[in-house]
Amino acid sequence: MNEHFFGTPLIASHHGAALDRLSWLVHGLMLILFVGWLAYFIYVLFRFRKSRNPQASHTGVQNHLSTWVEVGIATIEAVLLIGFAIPLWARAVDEFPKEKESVVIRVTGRQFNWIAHYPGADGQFGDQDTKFVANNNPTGINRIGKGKDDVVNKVSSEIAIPVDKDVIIHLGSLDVIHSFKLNSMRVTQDAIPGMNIPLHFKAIKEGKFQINCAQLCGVGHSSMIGLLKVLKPAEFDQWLKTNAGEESFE
Amino acid sequence: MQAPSHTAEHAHGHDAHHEPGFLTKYIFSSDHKVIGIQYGVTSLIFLFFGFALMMLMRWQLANPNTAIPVFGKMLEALLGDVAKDGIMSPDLYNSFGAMHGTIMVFLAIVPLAFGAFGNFVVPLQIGAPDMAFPRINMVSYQAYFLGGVVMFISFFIPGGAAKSGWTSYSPLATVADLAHRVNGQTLWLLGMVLLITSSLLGAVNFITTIIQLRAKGMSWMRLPFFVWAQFVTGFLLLLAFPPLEAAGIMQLMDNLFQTSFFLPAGLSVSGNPLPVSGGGSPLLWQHLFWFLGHPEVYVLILPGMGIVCEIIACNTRKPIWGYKALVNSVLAIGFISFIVWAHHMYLTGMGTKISTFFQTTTMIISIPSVIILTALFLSLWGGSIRFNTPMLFALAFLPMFGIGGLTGLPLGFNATDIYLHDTYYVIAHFHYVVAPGTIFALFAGVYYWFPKATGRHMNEFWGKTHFVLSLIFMNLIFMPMFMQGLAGMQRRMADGGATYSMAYAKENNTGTQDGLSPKIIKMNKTVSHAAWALGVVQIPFIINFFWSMKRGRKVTSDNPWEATTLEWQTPTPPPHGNFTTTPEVFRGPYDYSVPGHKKDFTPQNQKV
Amino acid sequence: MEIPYTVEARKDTGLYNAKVGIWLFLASEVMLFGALFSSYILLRVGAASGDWPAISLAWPHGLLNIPIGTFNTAVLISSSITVVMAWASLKMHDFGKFKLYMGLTLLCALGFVSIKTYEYHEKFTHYEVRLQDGKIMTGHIQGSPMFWDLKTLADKKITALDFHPDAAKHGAKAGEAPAAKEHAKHAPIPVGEITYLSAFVPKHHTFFAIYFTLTALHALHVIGGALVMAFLWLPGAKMWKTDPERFTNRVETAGLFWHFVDLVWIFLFPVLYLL
Amino acid sequence: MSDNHSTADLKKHIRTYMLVFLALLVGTAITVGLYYVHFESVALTVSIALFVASIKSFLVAGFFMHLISEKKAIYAMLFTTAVFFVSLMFLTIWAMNDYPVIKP
Ligand code: HEA
Ligand code: HEA
Ligand code: CUA
Ligand SMILES: [Cu+2]
Repeated sequence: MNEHFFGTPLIASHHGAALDRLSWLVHGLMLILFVGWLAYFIYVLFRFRKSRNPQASHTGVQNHLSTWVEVGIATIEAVLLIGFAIPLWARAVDEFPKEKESVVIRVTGRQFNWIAHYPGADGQFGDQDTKFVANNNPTGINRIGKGKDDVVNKVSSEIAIPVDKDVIIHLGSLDVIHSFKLNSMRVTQDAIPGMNIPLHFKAIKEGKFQINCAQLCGVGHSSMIGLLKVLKPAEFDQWLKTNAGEESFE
Repeated sequence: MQAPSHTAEHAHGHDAHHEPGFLTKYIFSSDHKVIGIQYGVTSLIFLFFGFALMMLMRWQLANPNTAIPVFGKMLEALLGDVAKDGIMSPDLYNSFGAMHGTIMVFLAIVPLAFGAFGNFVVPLQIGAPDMAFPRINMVSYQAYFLGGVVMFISFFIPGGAAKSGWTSYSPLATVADLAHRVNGQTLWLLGMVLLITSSLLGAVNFITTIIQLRAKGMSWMRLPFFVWAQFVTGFLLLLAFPPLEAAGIMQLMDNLFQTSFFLPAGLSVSGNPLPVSGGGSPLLWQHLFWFLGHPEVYVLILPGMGIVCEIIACNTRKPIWGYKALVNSVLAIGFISFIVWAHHMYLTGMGTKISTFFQTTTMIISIPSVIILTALFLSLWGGSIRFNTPMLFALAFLPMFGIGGLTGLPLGFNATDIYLHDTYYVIAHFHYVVAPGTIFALFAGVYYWFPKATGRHMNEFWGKTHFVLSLIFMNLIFMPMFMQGLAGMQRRMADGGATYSMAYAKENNTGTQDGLSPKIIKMNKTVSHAAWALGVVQIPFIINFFWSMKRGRKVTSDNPWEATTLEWQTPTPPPHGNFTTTPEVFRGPYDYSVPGHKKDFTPQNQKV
Repeated sequence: MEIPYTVEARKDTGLYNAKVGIWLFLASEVMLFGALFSSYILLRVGAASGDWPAISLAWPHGLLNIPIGTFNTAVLISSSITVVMAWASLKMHDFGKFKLYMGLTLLCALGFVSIKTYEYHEKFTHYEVRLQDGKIMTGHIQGSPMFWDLKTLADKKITALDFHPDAAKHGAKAGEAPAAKEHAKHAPIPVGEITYLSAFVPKHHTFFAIYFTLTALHALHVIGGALVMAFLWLPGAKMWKTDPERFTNRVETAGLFWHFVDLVWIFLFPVLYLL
Repeated sequence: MSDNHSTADLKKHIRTYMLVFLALLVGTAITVGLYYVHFESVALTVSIALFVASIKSFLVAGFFMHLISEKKAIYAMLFTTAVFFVSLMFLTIWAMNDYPVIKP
């Protein structure tokens, strides 16, 4: 059996396997229920058809087996909920790694690409203000002071991260709601204008992965594809260097 | 308010020689049966229209950016540049997608399930002469019709129909068409206000009717389950719709008067700052929408369950198993459905506490559904099952709803929803519930009550053909979507996922490792073929429907299915005022095969 | 068969049809206004902190005319008592009194709507101006025109705006608002210096957006209710002769709606005017 | 309205109505008065204002709308509505205030 769930793409993040395990469990439960009921169903349709059973019974089923089945379903659901779903969510979505020990990126969605903003060598993000917004500076980074060495991706929608290191992304949007979805990382988070939502994950596989936009955002929604590069630490530093400089893509 | 009187008309509306003219009889009738049929025909037409939009979209999904044969040219002639050279532009795809959802939910299924069947059947089943407020009933239909007209017109105005999904999330809904001040979204909102008004009037009417007009002896626990389902549905509409109306009004203000209820400050659309004051919240819209949205999905399913329940009881010739449990479950669903809405919003940035709350309630609400399905399944045991067309559709409802319902569970667990959210898995989940689920239940209802409404049967052979082929193609459409969803195919993709495919990665040298495989992309074609085939196999139904009205086999008795509920104890078709003598009820709704009785059914109004 | 319980109450529910209907309708109205009310609270809580208009996202306090609002509340409450009295008069078979009280109710309704119109007009002629040097003022334009903005100035080819700044914000402590210090100094402002001009219209600020939305929706309810009562007062009153019980029920039902409208205002007034 | 009020009964009712009317006016006066008093704590002002408004609304619903003497059916309905309204308001507020945060 594959470690990732039926048909899903490879798992490239730390928490991905746990998530797919839950998927296996839930679908297992569903399958058992469905097959059980279906077998019963077909049997009953056959057994109690009119030509075979011309006189119906007024009372029907007398035992309370079904109650036990129902209680059973409820119990299993409770176990999956308390044992798996809630802790998994807490871990994958809420419990953040230390910012100091992670790569922190500001990712901003807009129609129809992603802007990635790295703090640069000083490890600090420059201030942002609408008054600095310009064609080559769509998120309005103040290039004086802390923002001097900040790095912004030069190739549209291309984001790089190092492998085996916690990544924290602060997600925002300039215009409408987008959704930042990394299938192989099992990460999805809506990018909502006016909000700044943090998300985190740890890539465990190197390579190139897709960034999908998973929220209808206008005419270009279906082609708002991005590229996530998971690089060796040295390559990552190199990538930052090549992307340093004032101008971003466009 | 019901200031103008309906009573004046009623005071002398029953004189035998007072025959109403054509207009008052068929167009401006206040008779619940006529209104029911008006609702039925209108909503069936919308159902077909909504399906037609999807059949066109399925071309685009199967063959992205190629001209649609035959219809492409027509689209271009009708709609202009959005269908240039017969190719569906992404804009048009988005419009059609949003309108497919809207039309199916608000103009087809709800009016058919609640408006049509509710209107026609409920007063008959509870032994009432009509709805409590016949005039309001008429206005309710008219508001619905008007809402439909507004929605329909919106396709043809500059800029085209609404294109922000049936969910109309702000800010997209506000900024999607800035070029036109009155645009598709504006008409969508106006249409929605009309539809909501219609639903509210309908709900008030239904609930009042069920509370007040039950015949003598028709106690709450003797109501047919269908009536219970409609009763709860009424409450869902009554209390869940107003928040959407409020949200609609606010979005209308945003669109027309540049307010910013749902817009934060500092937005810039394609590089230009949006001149609004800001201070609003996009999430507020989502909360208000889904506060309606989730109860709404139970509005889509409960009447269907009610219909299925009636038909199963009648065609197994035995009482429904666990009537009390059914009633309690449907009430529980009604209550809990108001506190699960945010499971549609897990990924908008929710903390552990709140998402735990909502996924817990979501799991809890699945239990009454399981109970209902179990009860229906167990009802089959010991029956003498007659496989006529209504019964076939009703039976198929069970496993189809089962699949749809069960796949709701992985969506309901917030952790698994991280991956599944907004993929075709969601599309498959809810279509299993509403298409082979509710639509089948509604087909069953049409075949079942057709003889009561028209005095003629529909053709059995063509009915069964319709059933078998619909069942096959429905599954061929929606089963592959689960696989596509699991493979990571996003919904609302105007190119059917082509940009996310491996082919794309290769062409553009991005070399990503998680593109959609050719197998998954090819499924689009399979699904589309199945969808068009499903369209074709509706032809027997449409012909059967109209042909049988005039030519179908005449019923030989008022109770052709030998059922127990009151609607079958009236003349066929029932006259104005429904019952010739005031009915009195002596027993529960499903007294089939009572030991010691001469016949295998004992109508509710039969004393012994 | 006749529809039963149109006039007399059903035994087990103790209600006649219209009463069930109106209460259900009111329940849905609770959800409608409730949703708007919740929105108000959410937007209010989410608003930036600071002084309006200096931080234009902050919540403006006390911009509405409290004495007038208080008076209007009293008017609406009075109409509630007159409408019960109208119903009670019918119960006591005093048709003349009914006419009187119903007339008074309608008068109150008319008064309420007129006062509301006046308040609206007051807002539509009240402006915020922002100048190039960052100064922000509120006040009136000479001649009190409505709905002006920068485009109007351009269209009208106005070069200097005859602007009367407010002395101080209503009810605010002195020195709180930037405009407060700007003591009614009145000199035409060159249009070139103006960067922003807007009347207190819905789009000006989320507060006005929700204020106008809520009160307009409420006013529509007032007008709707008043129309129904006007019908019952004049042409509909004929029914008293033919079917007094049904007529009394109608007055009661209309009254229930009217009280609800009053009730909504009881919440709207403090929330919009005072908090 | 099933119960036949006698005229004497009604007279009594009318006295109640008048008292309620006065109470409403007093309530309004209190709320407005509070505004001019200006408490330090905003929460206190808000609470008092909403508390007074609630009392007023109970008076209107209870007496003018005769809820006090109404039948159970209406109570059930209104109670349900109230529950849903409260859940709409508080769950939404809760949802908007529970989001992932990075603890330093
Ligand atoms: C009628 C419509 C309907 C119904 C009944 C349901 C029922 C359920 N739905 Fe679904 N849902 C929708 C319509 C519906 N849904 C729609 C339209 C959307 C998408 C909206 C959009 O985004 O556009 C959606 C989306 C949706 C989501 C959001 C997904 C996302 O966007 O990420 C979630 C998440 O929790 C969810 C969960 C559930 C659950 C737990 C149920 C439960 O109530 C299900 C309970 C039922 C069962 C558990 C089945 C019991 C049966 C058996 C045990 C027997 C089985 C076997 C045989 C019969 C053989 N649904
Ligand atoms: C009740 C709701 C409902 C119903 C019944 C359907 C029915 C169908 N839907 Fe749809 N659908 C939605 C609600 C519904 N849908 C919603 C809400 C969305 C999301 C929109 C969004 O993203 O915003 C969606 C999206 C959606 C998509 C995804 C689009 C995308 O994300 O890009 C697809 C793709 O295939 C699809 C397909 C279908 C198909 C093939 C059917 C078929 O099952 C249709 C079957 C129809 C019939 C069989 C018609 C029978 C009627 C007659 C024959 C008429 C007879 C007339 C007379 C007798 C007068 N739907
Ligand atoms: Cu961005 Cu979809
Ligand atoms: Cu839901």
